[in-house]
Amino acid sequence: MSRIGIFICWCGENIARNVDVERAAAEVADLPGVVCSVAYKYMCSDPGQSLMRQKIVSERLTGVVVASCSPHMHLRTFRKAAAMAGLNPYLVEMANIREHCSWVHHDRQQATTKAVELIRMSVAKVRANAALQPISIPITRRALVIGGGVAGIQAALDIADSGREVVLVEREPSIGGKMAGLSETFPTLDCSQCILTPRMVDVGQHPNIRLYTYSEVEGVEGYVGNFKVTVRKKARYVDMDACTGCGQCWNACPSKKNLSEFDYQMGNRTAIYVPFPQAVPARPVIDRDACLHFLKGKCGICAKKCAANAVKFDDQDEVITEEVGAIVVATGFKLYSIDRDQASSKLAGYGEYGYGQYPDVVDALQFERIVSASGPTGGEIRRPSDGQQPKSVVFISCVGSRDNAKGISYCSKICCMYTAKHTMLYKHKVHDGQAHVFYMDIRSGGKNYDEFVRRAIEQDGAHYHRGRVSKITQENGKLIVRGVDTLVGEPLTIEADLVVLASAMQPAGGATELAQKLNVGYDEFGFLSESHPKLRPVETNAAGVFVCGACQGPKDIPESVAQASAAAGKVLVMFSNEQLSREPEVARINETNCAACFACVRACPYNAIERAEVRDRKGQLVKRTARVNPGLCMGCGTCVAICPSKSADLEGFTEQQVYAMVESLV
Amino acid sequence: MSEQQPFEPKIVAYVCNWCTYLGADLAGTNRLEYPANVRIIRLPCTGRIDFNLIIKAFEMGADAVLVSGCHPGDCHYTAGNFHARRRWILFRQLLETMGIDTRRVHFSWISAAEGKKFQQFVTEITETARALGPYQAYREICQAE
Amino acid sequence: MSGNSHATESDVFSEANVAACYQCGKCSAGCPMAEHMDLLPNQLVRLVQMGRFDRAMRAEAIWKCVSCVTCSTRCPKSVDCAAVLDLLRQAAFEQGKVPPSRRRTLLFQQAFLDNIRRNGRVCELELIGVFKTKAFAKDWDLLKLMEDAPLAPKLMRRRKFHFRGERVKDRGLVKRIFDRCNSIKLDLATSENS
Amino acid sequence: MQNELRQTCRRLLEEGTVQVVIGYGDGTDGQTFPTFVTRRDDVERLVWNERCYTNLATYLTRPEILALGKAAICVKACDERALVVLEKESQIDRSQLVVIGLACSTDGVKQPKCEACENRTPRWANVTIGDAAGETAKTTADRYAALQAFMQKTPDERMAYWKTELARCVKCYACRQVCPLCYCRQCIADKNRPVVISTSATLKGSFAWQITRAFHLGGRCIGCDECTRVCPAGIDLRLLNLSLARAAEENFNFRAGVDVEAEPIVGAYSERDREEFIR
Amino acid sequence: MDIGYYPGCALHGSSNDYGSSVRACLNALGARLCELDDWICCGATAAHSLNHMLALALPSRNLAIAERQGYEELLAPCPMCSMELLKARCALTASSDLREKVSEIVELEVQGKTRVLNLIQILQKIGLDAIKQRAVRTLKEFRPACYYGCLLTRPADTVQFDDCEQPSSMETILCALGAEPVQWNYKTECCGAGMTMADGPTTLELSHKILSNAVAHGANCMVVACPMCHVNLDMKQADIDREYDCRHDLAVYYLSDLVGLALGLDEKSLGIDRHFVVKR
Repeated sequence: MSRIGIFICWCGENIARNVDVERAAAEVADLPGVVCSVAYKYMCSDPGQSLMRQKIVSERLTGVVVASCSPHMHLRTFRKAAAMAGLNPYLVEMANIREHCSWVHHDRQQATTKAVELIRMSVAKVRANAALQPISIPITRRALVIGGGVAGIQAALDIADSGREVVLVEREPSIGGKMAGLSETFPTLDCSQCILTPRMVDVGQHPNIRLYTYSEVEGVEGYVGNFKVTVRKKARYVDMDACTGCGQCWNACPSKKNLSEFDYQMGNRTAIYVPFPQAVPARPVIDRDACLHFLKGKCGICAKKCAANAVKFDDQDEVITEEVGAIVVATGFKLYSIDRDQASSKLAGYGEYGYGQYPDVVDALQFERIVSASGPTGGEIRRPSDGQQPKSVVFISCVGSRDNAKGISYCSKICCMYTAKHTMLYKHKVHDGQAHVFYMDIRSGGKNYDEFVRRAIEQDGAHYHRGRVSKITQENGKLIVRGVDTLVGEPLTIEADLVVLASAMQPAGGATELAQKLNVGYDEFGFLSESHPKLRPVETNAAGVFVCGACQGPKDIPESVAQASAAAGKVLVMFSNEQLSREPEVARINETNCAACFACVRACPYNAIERAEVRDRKGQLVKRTARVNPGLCMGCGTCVAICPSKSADLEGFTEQQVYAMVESLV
Repeated sequence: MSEQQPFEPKIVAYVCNWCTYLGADLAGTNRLEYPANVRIIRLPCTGRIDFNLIIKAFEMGADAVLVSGCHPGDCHYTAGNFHARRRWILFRQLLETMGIDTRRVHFSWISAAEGKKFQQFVTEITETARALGPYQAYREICQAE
Repeated sequence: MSGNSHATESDVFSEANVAACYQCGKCSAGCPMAEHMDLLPNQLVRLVQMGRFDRAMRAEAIWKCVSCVTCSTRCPKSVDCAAVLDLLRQAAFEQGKVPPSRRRTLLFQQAFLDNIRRNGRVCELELIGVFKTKAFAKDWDLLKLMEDAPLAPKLMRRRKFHFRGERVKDRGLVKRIFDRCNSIKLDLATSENS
Repeated sequence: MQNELRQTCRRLLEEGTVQVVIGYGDGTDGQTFPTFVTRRDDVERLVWNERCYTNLATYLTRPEILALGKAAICVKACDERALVVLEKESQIDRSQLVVIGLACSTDGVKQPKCEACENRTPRWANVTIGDAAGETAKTTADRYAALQAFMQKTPDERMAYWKTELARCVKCYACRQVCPLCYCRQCIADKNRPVVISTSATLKGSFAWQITRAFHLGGRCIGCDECTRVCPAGIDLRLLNLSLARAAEENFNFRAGVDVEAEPIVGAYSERDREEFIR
Repeated sequence: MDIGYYPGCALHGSSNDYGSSVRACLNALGARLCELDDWICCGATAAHSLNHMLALALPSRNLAIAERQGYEELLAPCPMCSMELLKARCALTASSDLREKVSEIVELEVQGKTRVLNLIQILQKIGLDAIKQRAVRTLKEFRPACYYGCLLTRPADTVQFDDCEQPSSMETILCALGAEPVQWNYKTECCGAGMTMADGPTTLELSHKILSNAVAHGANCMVVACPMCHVNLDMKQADIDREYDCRHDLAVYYLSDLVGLALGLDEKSLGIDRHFVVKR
């Protein structure tokens, strides 16, 4: 039999002015199960709370209703107070007789009547409340970081520096990502490799970081605090431990004419290679498709040259399982290509720019390599087709970006800045050259950003033309760029030696597949979705999975790094406790009654419901059922509404509680 | 109810915890007055609100029912309101076919910032319900042997 | 909004997606006639966007357009610029706002339609005759009038010259089609700030 | 054709492909009744004629049938749609089921639902017996003609109609029993903590029950009309089913069980679902 | 194969060489062209410039005739005609209101069901293999610049043919017959056809650019599939030469001319003798 205490708050005059609290207290005193009903000036004050605690003990209360303000204001307060008096906090309910009653109804008679009804409803509910215990989930305090670009490096180092272990998985043979291939960076024009490579070395040497390069995340199981991740380490054909990175092998490799991925196909590398000199780990990898040993069955010069005996032609892929409690996704971006063939049917290429058939039309990352001191031209600006120094270079903004007809409506955000940088770097190296930029808007918000663009225009003399380019053709070794200057209102044709396209930023290949494995949402373009655009910018809707860098949306280096540190911070907040404590107001399934139609599985926004099998002691399948993972459930109750047999129910808002409230209405 | 008193409709509102409930709180904080006929039942999300609850409210003598939650895209649980919306589309059709008075079943999106909208909407549906009078048809159903 | 400025949903231009234009100028960049235009295609779309139809209608440019549809084809926002110019031409024609300098273009198109209206098909000789007379005879521009005359024997030699063109059987029908279409006028809000 | 059916079933049983055939047998009063053949010699009991109107799919989820082992089931094109829904709802494993399609000729089964029949050849069957009369394209209007006619009434008239009709409901739950898609282990109507649907056979309970039954079939009902056929009170439950089927088709372009590939609309949503009725 | 045939005014007028060429070539490939009864002009640029509804109604009338005569497919070798027909077809299929309105205007029920094909599409339908099989000679002495002009591929949504920026369907056919088409830049630039009469100088300028680019890229002839392009590049070539003081001397063939030659047809039956620029 319930013993319920009702505590009605005056809230000074706030409630008492329009609600006759004493009369209300008297009217609800006779409700079934109610053993005490009192009104007090300020229930939330110390004396108010101690009054409640006293009554809980003296009246041996099994349930409490506080009729006062909004539960968003003080439910937690009163539950805490009840807990101090030994009553399970989830046996406390509130009736909102202030915001929903005294403040909005000025007729004292009506307001009092309504207040009584609201209290009656809460009493009806609390009679059906159950004592709940907070859910605690043990957590593995290790993190997985996916992607070893600048964002992943930053996140990994921040977490590792705090003393937690980090598993860093990178798809390429070296960490460093796109930033390792950049020349100088805006708005300071400091050398990209100079600032990045020390961080890469830190990662490689950090005692708390386990680095898997040339590896991919294959599967993710489990849930927040308790992920099991399988990582495929692709066969490298080089024993990482034995190899010293001396370089004898790649210097001797006879297969030299393989297009370098790091130089975006503008330079060559050997079949056994490190992608670039500062690679971390500084260990080579063998490209099976280029290696004469694999192609023709003979050669093996690298193995003969290797003093450490580190070349292993019989190397196999290795699958490793790692247990982690949190995952940071930092898979970065790739550039949209203007080719005829596109990865997705939603995208179209630029036939009007020749679908990329002119060798002297390059994209921005290629131009970075052309300018870079470590690039295929040693930092001299020469064009791909004939190695000539281009005297006229046209830079085109918004290629793919903001172009709905090609399938991308968003702004890639960084192109305005790096295009300005490109014109500067070009002018600094080719003094008699002319840089032209076709742009639609110059978006240079950021500290020292607009000043930087103005410098490109005012000091380095880049010609900025406001307008899009309609067509590029090639004639007599010149690229004919047909554009417009809408500010003058005239079409404008420029004969260029080199054209640089500021192609749109797209999520890196495989990002959506990874997102599916992680149950992280993504938008129509494949950028991963954060949990809340303002308040939860690095969390995702998959608990324990965080995002940072360009996989979440176009962003530049400073933003990527900031977001990475934010993600690391969120991981560390989680790791600051040994257990994860969660509100117990989650869904549960009556597995006996569940008919296993799994509508709830489809509907659950958190993928918190799984298909489970009930087996008897002999392992025989008794029945199938839906099952809630309380570690993932956020307590929305969508499953309850969708379940035809009401085998799903939601603690704190059970069918019984809610029906009791409705039935209490007279 | 005595004959002299004007008819006061009974209105049950099922609202989500994160938007409409807070919108009603805001109406209170801003002291926006509205008729005292509505009884709010707080649920975590419109996704939790089953059609049976609407029927139950009518069985308990409600003259109108309001179901309200977060605007699309604002759901605290990402998609609960989308699921709810899809159910309401179907459920409304069933109400039409049954001849249940759809002027007495209201759906709305009211955000935590829309205290004014809450006040106005509740006032409006209360006046509609007043004008329609008691939901005699459903009361007859409930009283029939 | 006070009805007289920006293009709205109900506009005849809305189907051409005019509201989406963000003035990148790609239409003008690719236009083969841009160098000869007083207003560029993107400027015309802008005027329409602003509801300044009168200014747009009086542009010479709309009569320079060769209807190659390159503008619409390459538009990143799928604005049908070619259709916008079609509508401007029709409106200018209906409202008598064709600039005198482009009178000849209009005359040709009118002559073309008159020709079809009479015959159902184009009768080339008649078309050229009517057009040249209307366009040049008034100014006694005999040079222009007879410009293409030397072609006649060449065409004749190639059996490409027909004194009498073809005509359809049901010419009454063609006239009725024309009359019905002519009764439907473009409904632009022409009120302008100027 | 009946012979071909029996031969097929005999072979399935002989070869051990299935342990039970769910089919039609001849009854005494000119009716057919569901027959469960487990021995090959009993296949002679199977019939296929114009009286085979029941939808046997309803037996596929019954524990006592499941206990008999792997099953073959006879379905007409209309019944077959239930299999599609059941498969989407994880109630059957299509790979563990042999579907014997029965193609209807025009002079085949004659039921009210046959008026709206569009497709007489099962599409999802392992074997199909007989030649179908071909397809009859139907428009949306054809499909929902009965509903359309009913909706001509005013809301008050509709309410009055259901009050009269449902007053006859005795809560026998034959509609639930016969429905191939009512397979819950415990029906919400039998739930007592809390009581969602009043259990007594009063008008209040009947309204709540029929609203619930119809809504639970929303986007799922395949229109076999078995509920209407078996209702001892002769209530035209079809109208309720049609109203939700039409809502599903109009709003979500979805017809339950028609497209094997289409994902269910229950438990799904689109950000573009209409909401003009939401304030 | 019987195909509904809409020649359009040009092919019955000064571009009758194209008409002959299309007929001869397709007949040789076993296709029979069945001309629509009492077809009317599509309205061309004049109609869509001056009267939106007329620009829909005129082609719709022809579509209606095709429907009445039961043609599922209709060949319109003139890209202007086929584009106008397709534009009407798109508009008609998109709106039942418009279908009703236009049916009333043209006094014949029209649905917009008939598929409209250009010359290249018909050849594609016949199939490269079938054409190659019937070919009796190679075209290897031809290094054509294939010129598509505007309306074969534009508006892209309406005509839905080939790649509107880098088309290659003519090249594919001609390569199969041994010709060696050149890569060049002006495949889809406009020749100014709509302005030939009204604004002669403009047309000459645009056409001159096209011819020059073709020559610069090593073409020894041009191939078109449009009567208006042919007029501007062939008939007007002498004027261009005079205006720009040059000598292009570039023969301009219809696609059907070259295919016809490969099939062994003579120049006369293809109407090549009626061209202005004739290469010996």
